[in-house]
Amino acid sequence: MTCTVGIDIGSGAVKTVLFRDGEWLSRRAERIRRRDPMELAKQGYEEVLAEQNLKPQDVAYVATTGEGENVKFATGHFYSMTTHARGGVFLNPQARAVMDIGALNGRAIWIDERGKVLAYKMTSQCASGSGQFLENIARYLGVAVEEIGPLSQTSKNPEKVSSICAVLAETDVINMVSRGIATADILKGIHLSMASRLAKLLKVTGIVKGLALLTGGLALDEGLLAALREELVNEKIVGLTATNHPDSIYAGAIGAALWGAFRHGRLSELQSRAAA
Amino acid sequence: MKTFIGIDLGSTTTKALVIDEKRNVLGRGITNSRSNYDTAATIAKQEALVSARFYLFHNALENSHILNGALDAFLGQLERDFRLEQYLEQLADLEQVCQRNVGSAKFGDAAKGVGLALAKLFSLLKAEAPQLFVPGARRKSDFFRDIAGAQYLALGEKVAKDAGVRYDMLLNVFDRSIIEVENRVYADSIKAHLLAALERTFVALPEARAFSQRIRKPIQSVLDTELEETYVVGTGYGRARLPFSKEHIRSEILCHGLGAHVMYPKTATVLDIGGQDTKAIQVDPHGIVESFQMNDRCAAGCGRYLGYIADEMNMGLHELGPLAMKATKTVRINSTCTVFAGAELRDRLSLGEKREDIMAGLHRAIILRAMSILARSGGIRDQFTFTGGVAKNEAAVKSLTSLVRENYGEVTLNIDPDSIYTGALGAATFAWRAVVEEGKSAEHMGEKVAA
Amino acid sequence: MSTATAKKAVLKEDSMWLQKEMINRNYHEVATAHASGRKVSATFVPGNLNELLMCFDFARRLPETDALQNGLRKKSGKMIMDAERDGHSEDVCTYVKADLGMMLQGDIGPTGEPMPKPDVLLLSYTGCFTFMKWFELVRQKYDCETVMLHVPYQGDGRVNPAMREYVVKQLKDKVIPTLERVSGVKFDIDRLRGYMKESVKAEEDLVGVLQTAKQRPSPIDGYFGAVYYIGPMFTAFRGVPEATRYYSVLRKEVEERMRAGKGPVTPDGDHPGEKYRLVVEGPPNWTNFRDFWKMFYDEGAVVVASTYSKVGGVYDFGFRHDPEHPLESLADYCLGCYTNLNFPQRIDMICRYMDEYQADGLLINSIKSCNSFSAGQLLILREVEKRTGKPAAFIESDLVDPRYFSAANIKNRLESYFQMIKQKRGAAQAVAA
Amino acid sequence: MNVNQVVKRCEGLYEDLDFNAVKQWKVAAPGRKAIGYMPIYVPREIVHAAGMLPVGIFGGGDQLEVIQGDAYYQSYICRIPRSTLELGLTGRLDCLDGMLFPSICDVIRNLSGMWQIMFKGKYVKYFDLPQNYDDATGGQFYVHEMRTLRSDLEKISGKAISDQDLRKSISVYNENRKAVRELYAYRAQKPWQAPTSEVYLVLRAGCVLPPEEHTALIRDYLRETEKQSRPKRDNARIVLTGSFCEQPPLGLIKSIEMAGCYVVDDDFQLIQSWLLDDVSLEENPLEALSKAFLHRSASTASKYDVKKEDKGQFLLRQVKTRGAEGVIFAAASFCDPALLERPMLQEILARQKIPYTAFKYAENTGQMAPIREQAGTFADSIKLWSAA
Ligand SMILES: Nc1ncnc2c1ncn2[C@@H]1O[C@H](COP(=O)(O)OP(=O)(O)O)[C@@H](O)[C@H]1O
Ligand SMILES: Nc1ncnc2c1ncn2[C@@H]1O[C@H](COP(=O)(O)OP(=O)(O)O)[C@@H](O)[C@H]1O
Ligand code: SF4
Ligand code: SF4
Ligand code: SF4
Repeated sequence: MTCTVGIDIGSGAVKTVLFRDGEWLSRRAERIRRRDPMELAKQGYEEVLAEQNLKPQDVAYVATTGEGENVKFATGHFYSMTTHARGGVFLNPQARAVMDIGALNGRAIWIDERGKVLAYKMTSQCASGSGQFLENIARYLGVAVEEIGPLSQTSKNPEKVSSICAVLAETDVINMVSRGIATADILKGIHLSMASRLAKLLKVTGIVKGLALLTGGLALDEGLLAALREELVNEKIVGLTATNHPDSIYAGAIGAALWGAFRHGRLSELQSRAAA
Repeated sequence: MKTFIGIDLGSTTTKALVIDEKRNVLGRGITNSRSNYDTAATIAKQEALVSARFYLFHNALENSHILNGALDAFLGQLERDFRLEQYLEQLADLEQVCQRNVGSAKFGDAAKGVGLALAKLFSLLKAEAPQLFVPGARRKSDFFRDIAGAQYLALGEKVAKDAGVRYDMLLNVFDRSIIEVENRVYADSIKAHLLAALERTFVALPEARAFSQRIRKPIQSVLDTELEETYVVGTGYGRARLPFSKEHIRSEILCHGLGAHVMYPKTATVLDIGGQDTKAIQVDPHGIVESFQMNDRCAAGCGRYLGYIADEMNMGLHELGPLAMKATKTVRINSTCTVFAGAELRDRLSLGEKREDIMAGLHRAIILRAMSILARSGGIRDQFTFTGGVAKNEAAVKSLTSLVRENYGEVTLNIDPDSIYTGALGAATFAWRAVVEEGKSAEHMGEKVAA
Repeated sequence: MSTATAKKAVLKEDSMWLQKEMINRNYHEVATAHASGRKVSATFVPGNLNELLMCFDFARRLPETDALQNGLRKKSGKMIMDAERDGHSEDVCTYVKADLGMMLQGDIGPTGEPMPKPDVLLLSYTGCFTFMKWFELVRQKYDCETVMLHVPYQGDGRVNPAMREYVVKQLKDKVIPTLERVSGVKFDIDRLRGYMKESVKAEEDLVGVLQTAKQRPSPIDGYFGAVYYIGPMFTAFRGVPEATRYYSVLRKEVEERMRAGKGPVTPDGDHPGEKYRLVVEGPPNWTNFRDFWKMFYDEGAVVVASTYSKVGGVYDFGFRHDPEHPLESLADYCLGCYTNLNFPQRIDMICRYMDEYQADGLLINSIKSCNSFSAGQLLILREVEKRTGKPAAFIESDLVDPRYFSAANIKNRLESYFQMIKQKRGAAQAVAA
Repeated sequence: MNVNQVVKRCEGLYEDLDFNAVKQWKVAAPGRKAIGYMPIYVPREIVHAAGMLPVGIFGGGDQLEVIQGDAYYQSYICRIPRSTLELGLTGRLDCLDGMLFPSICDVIRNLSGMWQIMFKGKYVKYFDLPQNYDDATGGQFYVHEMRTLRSDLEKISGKAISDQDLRKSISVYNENRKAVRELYAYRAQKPWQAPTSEVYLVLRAGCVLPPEEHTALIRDYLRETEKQSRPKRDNARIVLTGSFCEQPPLGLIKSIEMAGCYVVDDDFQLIQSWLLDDVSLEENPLEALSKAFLHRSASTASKYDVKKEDKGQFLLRQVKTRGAEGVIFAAASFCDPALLERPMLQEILARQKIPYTAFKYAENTGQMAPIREQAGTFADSIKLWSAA
């Protein structure tokens, strides 16, 4: 019996999961909201253990991912694209691409059926297509995070945000409001610009067909998913179908826990070989 | 009486400034820029006219020698009381809008609870309101959105918990409602508020009450004086959207150049750091712009950068400077990308740097960018005037001072406490010139602004 | 008077019509080249050896012009994005990406006809480093034969004999044999001489046209208008008799406007009156060309001289193709391209324009794509200001990437600039009075 | 000197933006002169033969606050020209008696003219490199360029440069290049013993030290590092390419290593390994230098590949001979040559099934998290899947 914990420390939230022999036992997700992520990680770790009545020594491998390179109690660290890829195939074995949209960066990862990263592409410095930007705008427009998706889907005339810079894009949005553009159309416009960036990232990776799974905090935003589907059609990337999963936000943590188990296996194998 | 008004519609704040025929500054008004430019301009102008009334009160009362030594204290109290009156009216408005929005939000079963919590919250807010306006009180800013928002956040968490409703829902109702409220112009109630405030002041300052009749008279006569908006000139980032004809619009570069020149006639170089742009302007001894440079399409290193930082640290803008002043060293920050400012901050914190040292680095980074734009425009010449919202920030000023000295030696650095109004002052001066020097008369303005 | 106006309008239409016709015909020629047994060449505008290519009967493609035309037709944005999706960086020259994007979309030319794969890429490496990568990229994708003509840079502001010799030697040893082999046509130097004679005539007239802008008011716009005037000369037509005819018609037309004291013609009709005379450095923006131009004439600004109208050859200081020394003069032509000049030379040239054309100021349109033009333009700005005492201004856009054209931003700067010139002028008058 | 001391010394030289090493060299004997050069290549032998010190100028790194330099460049131009200008405008390059700007791209090319205007009175030369590799054509032109340089330097120093002088300098540099080759070979063999963050510094010392001293320094380093055994990590072996001009900050190199990569070959400061083998001492020295350049030099985006088939061969050889498992493309932002070259090279790697990844940097990049993440993912995927 091997228990492993995966902790994904993002810029928006800390996600923790507990696995036993490939079986997912516990989960925690906590928005950071200006708290210390390392504290939250520790807290999440303790909580998942407590939930299963486990003690730290029962855990074979604590794997971090995201910004968790310096977590003291971790056994090892995997980089986020590695973990999102693995988490992606766990959540949906059909997935051949994983798109992770976090608070600051977006990534498109092309994977094979085992969760191996074949190619990937990350957004560059400018951040107008990030989760945080969407969140800021939604606050400005007085829309709750959960409402963004449904509202965006009611839009008839989406108004695209052209600016590459999030700061200037904010002004664009303010101008739109003053021009009387409906909230739904603005949100949809932002979704479309985000989607077109993502579609572009996807295309650059080289993948042409299969299922593309959204992971990360924005995966559950149905409006974004819908926009992405539209963009894939617009861009004639017809071989790809975009989808999400209710547990998408945990993909990174899941991947970390699974890779932790894999490394644990390898390491004990090496150890026993050394002992022999 | 004739007045000349300049309105500077900035990306972050909208400023208005009123001068009289002798080019005395009568009043200044500021509000946060918002989605509705007309409203922003109207409110700023209204605020400037209110402040002009206070100026006139001051003159009238001074001439009457009633309050001799106590005049400033009296007017200070009057102004605070006036703000409180305004605040209470807006708060009442906000409550109404919030309650209405609870009805239309999809809160389902929770709606009733949210409504009750709101009622509780607003009764607390109202009770706390006078506290906000006692002498020396610290407020996050002077804009209703910020003051009310800060109070709402602070009190809301507990109210939500006690009432067993989700805090998120309360926040959501606020976000929805504030836009509507802040876009309302309470033009009609100004006189009433002033009179009501006067009553409050007499309560607060019993000594003054003795002369209440003699005080009321000059005040009433000021209130009866019509402030004729003889000519209005608009400028700033949003000027193209002001409902003014081309004749009434000047480029913000010219206005900042002229404004700085009016404040400090020996100005040769002007630096203006606003919310989304940084401008370096060279002016000749007559205040005429010789050359200028602005930041390019990237908004890195402008005032909004500090806004992101303040949000990230959950602090008010005016608290950033003092924090940075506590630094014992300056952490080197290379990127001034506004959006990644928060990430950069977290990065440094996780490396164990102290908050104040990072803050010092962030301020220096902004000023470094400004130094480049200055260099691009032809460098710094004596005298050098620093304007715009960021000039209020002492840490930015400190970095600037030392970098100027390192690179250009000793130059006189002018910073006016009202430097944020430089563009508006330039615009008002253009308005004055148009009438007094060029003999123009105002064209018909857009209705909303003229109203 | 009314007949004169009517006549002029017709004449104007003459030159416009002629040009449009020529350009469309060339696209058609290129499109049908392979069907009619002709080979196709591709080369760049600066340092284009059009007369030489004509000697081998090539149908001539110019990828830069394709990109430009696609920009004008608002098709380039999509092409650039396609190229970026194909792995190109956001940071690099968008002309290249527009071209590669067009190929990715099936190589349909700006006029809607499919463009054939070039049989040879003549890489005239003149004044722009990106050219080299551009053709390497095309070669890698389409396996075209490539021939490099390395034109050394005028690093110390002059052409020395070794440079000329190097270019001529490459022409003789590499370029001509390759073109002969690809086309199957034997090189005939007299044919080259013949084309060059045509070039000289057209060059003379073009210079005549551009220099009418020294008049007040200027009958032409030396930037927005000039980009049309230079079209044939800088592309597949230099040396073609048709082009010679075009330039003589154009010159008459312009000189007539000048005699009538008229200003330039704008897309909205006659120019509203010359208030500001500018010199412009840097290429224009193509995706929003009309809007961009409008920002100038709406404010009464006329561009009297520009460096961009010299990218395909600096003729106004006396250089002409020389039929007597054809290869040497091709070398001199390449070596003397505007972007092959060093910085002091570029600054001298602009200062000279400021003076000869009595300009009120210099405006730099800095192009994100083009390092060749843009890297260091801020020094040009400062030096010209210093030397002429005239104000200069700086705006930024891109050639064919619509994402980099921010109308509000540019308008803001232009307005400020014009108001500044006006204010300064007012002050100067006040002092004089 | 133990290895830490060697590295410390190099670090000191690297961080010294005031070029004190050059100043010290100059005052050590009267009349000494120093000539700066920019990437990618100039024949340092000629400068050396003139009795002068060739000084490599690779921008200002991440410690220089660029103020005035930024005044001359728009945001969409790479960083090296602005930091180089900053160095010049702040007087830090006053110790140089001249600057050479080799043909690398339009930015450096234009900078040569700007330098002429901004630093009047200093010797400035745009040094053209041939893109035609025939001895009789490009070679002849190149020899002429070198001859001009030679006579310019003779004028500055006031003494003639004989062929014998040149040969001597060629042999000094042959030895230096040999040492550099040893260093690269050693690192490829034992990357844990010679981390790239150190190798980089050792190489970089060659920018300001006389070649003889630099050669000795490299050998000191090799000898000393071998003595101190260091832990070997389970890292992926990669070739880093694209950084031939503007150099990445040291933090970036460290981040790549921290994220699980061993750099086994690179194109940093190409000039030091530009000529692939010894330059002949038999022939006319300028012709020998020309031949080495035309036929036996490294490949980079700034150089034309005559045939389609030539593209990428140099990189493939690097991968094969150094036993690399993948390639990281790290190019300076807005570097047209590197970024336009990249898709071509990637296509070739893909055909050979060599994994690669790519990112951009600036010499003052401060945020390493995205870099670590990409390099880390790349290393993860090589490591986790290498057995599979
Ligand atoms: N339920 C939700 N619906 C839409 N967006 C959400 C939701 N929950 C979180 N987010 C968004 O997801 C982002 C955080 O995503 P996450 O993948 O955790 O990012 P990171 O890994 O960078 O922390 C936040 O910026 C937030 O806007
Ligand atoms: N009280 C304050 N203390 C410090 N900084 C301030 C203060 N008020 C405003 N600022 C700064 O000024 C900026 C706005 O400047 P402003 O000149 O009003 O911009 P704009 O003209 O673009 O609207 C803000 O982004 C903020 O950084
Ligand atoms: S354009 Fe905006 S997002 Fe991009 S670097 Fe500048 S400030 Fe940051
Ligand atoms: S860099 Fe400039 S000259 Fe070169 S291809 Fe691009 S636009 Fe043309
Ligand atoms: S980094 Fe690239 S673009 Fe910049 S100077 Fe170097 S080679 Fe040229």
